Amino acid sequence: MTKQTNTHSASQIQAQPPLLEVKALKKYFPIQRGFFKRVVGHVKAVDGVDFYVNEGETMGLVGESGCGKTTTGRCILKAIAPSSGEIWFQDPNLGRIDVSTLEHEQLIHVRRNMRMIFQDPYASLNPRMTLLEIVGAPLRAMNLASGKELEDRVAEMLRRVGLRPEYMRRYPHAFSGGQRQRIGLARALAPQPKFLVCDEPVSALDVSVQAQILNLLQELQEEMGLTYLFVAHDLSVVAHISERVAVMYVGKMVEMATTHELFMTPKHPYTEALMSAIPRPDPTPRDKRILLTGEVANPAKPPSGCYFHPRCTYVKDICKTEEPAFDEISPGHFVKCHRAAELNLSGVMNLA
Amino acid sequence: MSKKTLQKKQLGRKTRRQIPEGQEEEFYRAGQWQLVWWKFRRHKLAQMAMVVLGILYFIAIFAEFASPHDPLRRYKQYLSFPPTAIHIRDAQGRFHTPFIYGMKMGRDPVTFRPTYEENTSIIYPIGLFVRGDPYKLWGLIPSDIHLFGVGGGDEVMPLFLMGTDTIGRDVLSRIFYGARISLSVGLIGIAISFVLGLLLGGISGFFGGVVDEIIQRVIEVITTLPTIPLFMALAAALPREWPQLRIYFATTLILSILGWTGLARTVRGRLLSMREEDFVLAAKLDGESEAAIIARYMIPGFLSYIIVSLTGSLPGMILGETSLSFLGIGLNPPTISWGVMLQDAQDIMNVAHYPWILWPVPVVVLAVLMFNFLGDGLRDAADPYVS
Amino acid sequence: MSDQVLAEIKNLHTYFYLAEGVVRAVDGVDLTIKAGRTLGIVGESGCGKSITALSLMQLVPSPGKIEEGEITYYQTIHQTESASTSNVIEITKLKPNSREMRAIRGNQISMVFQEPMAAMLPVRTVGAQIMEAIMLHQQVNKVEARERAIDILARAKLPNADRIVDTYPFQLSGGMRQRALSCNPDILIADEPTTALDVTTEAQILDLMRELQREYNMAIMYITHNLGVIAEMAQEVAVMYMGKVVEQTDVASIFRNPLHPYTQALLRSIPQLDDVMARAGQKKRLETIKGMVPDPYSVLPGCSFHPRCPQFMEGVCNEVEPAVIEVEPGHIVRCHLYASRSTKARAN
Amino acid sequence: MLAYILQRIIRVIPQLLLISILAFIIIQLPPGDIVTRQIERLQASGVTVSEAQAQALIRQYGMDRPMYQRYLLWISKIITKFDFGYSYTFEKPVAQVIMERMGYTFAIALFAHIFTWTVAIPIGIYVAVKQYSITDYIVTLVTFVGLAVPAFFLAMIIMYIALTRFGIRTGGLFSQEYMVLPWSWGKFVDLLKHMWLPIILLGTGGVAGTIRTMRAMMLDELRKQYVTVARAKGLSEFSVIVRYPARLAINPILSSVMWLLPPAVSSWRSSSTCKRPARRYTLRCGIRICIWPARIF
Repeated sequence: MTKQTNTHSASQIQAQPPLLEVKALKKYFPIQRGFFKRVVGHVKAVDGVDFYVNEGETMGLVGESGCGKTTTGRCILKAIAPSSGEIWFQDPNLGRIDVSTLEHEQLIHVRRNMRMIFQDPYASLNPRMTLLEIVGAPLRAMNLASGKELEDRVAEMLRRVGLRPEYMRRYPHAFSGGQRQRIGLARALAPQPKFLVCDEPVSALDVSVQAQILNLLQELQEEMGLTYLFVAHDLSVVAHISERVAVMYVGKMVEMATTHELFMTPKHPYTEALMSAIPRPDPTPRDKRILLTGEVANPAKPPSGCYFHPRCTYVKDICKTEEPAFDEISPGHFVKCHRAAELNLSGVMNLA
Repeated sequence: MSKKTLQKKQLGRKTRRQIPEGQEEEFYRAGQWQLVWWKFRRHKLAQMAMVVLGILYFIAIFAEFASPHDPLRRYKQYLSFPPTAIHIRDAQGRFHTPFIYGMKMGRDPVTFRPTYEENTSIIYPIGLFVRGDPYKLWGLIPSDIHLFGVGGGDEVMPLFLMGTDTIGRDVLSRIFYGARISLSVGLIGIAISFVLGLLLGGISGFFGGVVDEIIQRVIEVITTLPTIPLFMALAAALPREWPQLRIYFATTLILSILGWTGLARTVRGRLLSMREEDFVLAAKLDGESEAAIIARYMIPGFLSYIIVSLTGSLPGMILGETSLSFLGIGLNPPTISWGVMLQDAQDIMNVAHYPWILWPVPVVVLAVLMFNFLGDGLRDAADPYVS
Repeated sequence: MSDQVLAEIKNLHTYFYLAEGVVRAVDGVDLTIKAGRTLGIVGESGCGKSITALSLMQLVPSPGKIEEGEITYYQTIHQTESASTSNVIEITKLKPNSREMRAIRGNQISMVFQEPMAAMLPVRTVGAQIMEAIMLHQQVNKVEARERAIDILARAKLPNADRIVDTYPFQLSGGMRQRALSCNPDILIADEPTTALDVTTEAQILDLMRELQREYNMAIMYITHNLGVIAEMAQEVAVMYMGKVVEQTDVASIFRNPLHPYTQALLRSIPQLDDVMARAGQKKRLETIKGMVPDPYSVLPGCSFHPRCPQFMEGVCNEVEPAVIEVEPGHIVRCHLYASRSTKARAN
Repeated sequence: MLAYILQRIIRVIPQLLLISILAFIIIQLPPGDIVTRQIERLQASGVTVSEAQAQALIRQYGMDRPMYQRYLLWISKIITKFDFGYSYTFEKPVAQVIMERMGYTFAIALFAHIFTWTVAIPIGIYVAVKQYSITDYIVTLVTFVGLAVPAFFLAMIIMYIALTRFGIRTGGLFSQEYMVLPWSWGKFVDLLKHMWLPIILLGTGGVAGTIRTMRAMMLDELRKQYVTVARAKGLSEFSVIVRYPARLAINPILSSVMWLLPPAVSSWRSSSTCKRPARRYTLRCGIRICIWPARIF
């Protein structure tokens, strides 16, 4: 399974449709004022995002806070309804289906195969339920198991994520952050899904626990043939776990490529700046560093043209007026930049 | 964000430390209410308050049995009689079980008010389960056994531990009977407020939009209305020919109509904040229906808050009854309540001469204080998952 | 003259007395802070790194108390432009709210906190909050203080400093707020100042701090859990675990030659970019530290890391508390593995 | 800003209408009306009232019309002519009675709050800063008891002390001799002399609660990081507390002043009724005052 996922290449993508394909996804949050809740504007949290996730791979989604990565993750499961766009999911039973159009029964059915784990291991577990109730909730609510069978499946699930089945009658307060994240993982995996949206699953954890959870995610992926969309802001973690990475900036996708390609030969100036900013546990002095000036654009009032142009060192006139397209400049490498072809940007290794 | 998590983490550990050694598994398996109870148990003052309130409610329920006299019986020869002193040592220095002396009555030559003096030659021992005024417990079970008193017939000196009022009724017995009304006005009022607050707050928080807007404005209007004039008008609207019991229920109803707004706001606030919780979103993704999310995830989450807010508003209800009845716009004689009893104290001269008619005040203070302590203890214990 | 010692912490113990038990947040820490140098303190949450910093400023929140130990501050008094004398102050002997202590706080030793939002009062302008400290420690009037506040903001590379001085904290982004807080004391304590920020903003702030350090030759005590930031910022590194410094040396040695099993495990448990890139897509597992950080109330016999240590020696590690061993000059470690290699073993 | 204020005002209009309807219904609730009263009064003074005369009176006061019509009549008069009707108790137009009293009511309510704050806020801050000290325990105990004592009883005690110790009778707001005189310095001083007692009566009731609120809010604020930051700047403990958390903790208390006014109005009424305990008719008077509009027609 691992071998197979690693050899996914651009040519195979055409042959085998991706497990998830997101097209022109938008999520605008209205800004309301006054008594009549008049809409005075929109926060364009996700503003036309295209990407795909292949079966069995881990797709990293990175970007700075407020760039819309979490919203994107939640839209995919229709946890929040997208404003527009298509979310094509290859459901094992229903076939290729646009999640954004689904309602009720079908949505519940699709959510059996698409699950989510949350960032905050404290807020995401109902403190008033035992592990049996928490992990069993999707099985019960989706009518997948009940009674003794449900208990057995919960026990099995707990064992898989490295918790003892005897803990079943305990409440979340008995567990540490790392253990709670395992519980969240057990709940997500209980209905045996294909696809998992991991929303910053390790960023609230201590370094040593973070490694345990990352390893667990990799083990489970191999055992159960899972596909991950791994949303995070920590680039080292994303690089470690993902086959491919997509970079977001102010609600838009700016670059998408395989991890190696993206980190070694970034094509978007924002990606380059991100690479350069990663603090690395290596005391060798780095001589070159790209420091961004200014602030992240306001998603309620984004700049004209390319959203990144006010901070970009390679800015040209066209960047200020025209929004670049998200083009595939080499197989599987997508960039949203007018100057992607001509620029020779530095990757992580060159910077070191 | 991570600092917050850190704090939460430490709190989690802190809670864990509360477990007695060797009972860890029991602690880990403890649900919300078990944890609340453990946390509450650490509150000594609140526990004491619970015991005191238990006694008060016991007295209220068994008022007929607990009080030494019939609260309506007038002892014409003992008008405004001061509290009887209890002795355990007689004039000769001998010890007895607690007893009281007989009384010699005189008259002040200047003011013509009666004076009382102990007649140390007659001793009436105080006994338990003595026979006295006949009564029917809850209007059903006839008996004449009282928890304590001096017993005997009319010729003995009656026991007036808190004295008598201006027309010779035993203050203590009246306080005991009054507890029945004064302590239950709160409970019934709260029960109605609870239903109203939960319902309207729930609707407001759950449906949002226009309904929410309307309910919020109505709450604002109600809180704007000055309570006492409003109450006076409403109370004046009650037909005079109504029996006391119905008046009493109407009074509690009015109190609760004015009292639900706070609770409704609490419920709405909790509901709104809870809808944003990650675990509620997780439940939605688990395929739980809206009804299940409300019943299994949200209601247990704020039930403890509701209980706390209820205990918090009970003292207000008790104080409300007392104040309104004192002003003469709540309950009126012959109903016995603490507020009604205090109507006598409206005349400051009465208070100056017979200060014992103020006994209902310390009792009200005690009851309210105990409810406040209990409420405080519950508030600290209410959400065992945060500090 | 960059090796001038500004402060020394010796055998510091700061305990918290809670109803549930005593938390030994800082349990025997020795550190030296030198002018122009950055001392990095790394550790996981609850290891006592923040409390060490707060102890240095006598700001330990109640019910915490400095139980034992000395903190010596070598105060420099600039008499004229060229001449200056040194004044030795025992910080632990000062009362937390005494005039002397307050004169040091914010002036000679200042602190930057993790949450840029929580650190500033929302109802007062940024300028007013900066001017407050200036007027407190320097004999200047309001107009001059304002000038200096604008100057500080400008040096923090905030655009339009003269405008920002009149804004309210909520009008600034996290990164801007964090800048507005920095100034030029002798010792700057930075308690995870960039943890809440994005990487690009973090890079800006780190750069700014380094620049200010060069300019004013200030000492920085940088507290973080992020080893990457430590590598960029610090010259000296102290690794803390459960209230104790388990290893301390220069930054190169910590990364190239970590000695304590905890440091080694910590380094191996974080994903390293170079390593990932070198594998070119091949997946690999991280090494983990088994178990989790024990309850802060627990007092473990012997070495506090022994239940999680891969090189645990039965009968030694769980019984005898390891002494501080100087394995090589300037590289000290608290571990029984190096008992024989000590150049000079110090009794604890 | 102007648009915002306008919007707020527009928002208030439906609420005011609702209040007026509620008020009208409440006014109508108590049994008996002005016509029956008038007839009773006339009969009591020996005049016999014929059925026709009674009918004429009923028509005159509009009692034969349905409730909504009477409401419309009532409210339209209020809006167009600021005419609230005529008070038979005071024998003056109601609007005049209200206007006369409004100033004093608000003044007393405001001063009572200022009294509450000046007593409660410093104590609240102090005990929050000295949490778990002996003072804190004592103040906490006292405030708990204070919360448990009915407000009227507190007022009674103060009045009793004022009467027996200082010989102050708590009657109206003016001495007899100033009652009818126009405004002068002497009258103002006289007003102050009479006003302090009701102010203290009203103010005391809120002290315990405000101390509790203040203490709780201060404790919340003191835990926040900006307090440590302020300390780290080297500010003195006093400035740390007064400039930072106290400022934030006081805000909600001060901004709640408008919310405190309606209860103040009603509690003023209650304390004024028990101010003359020997004369219980004042109480009935109070009831009458608040239900005048019922008899306006």
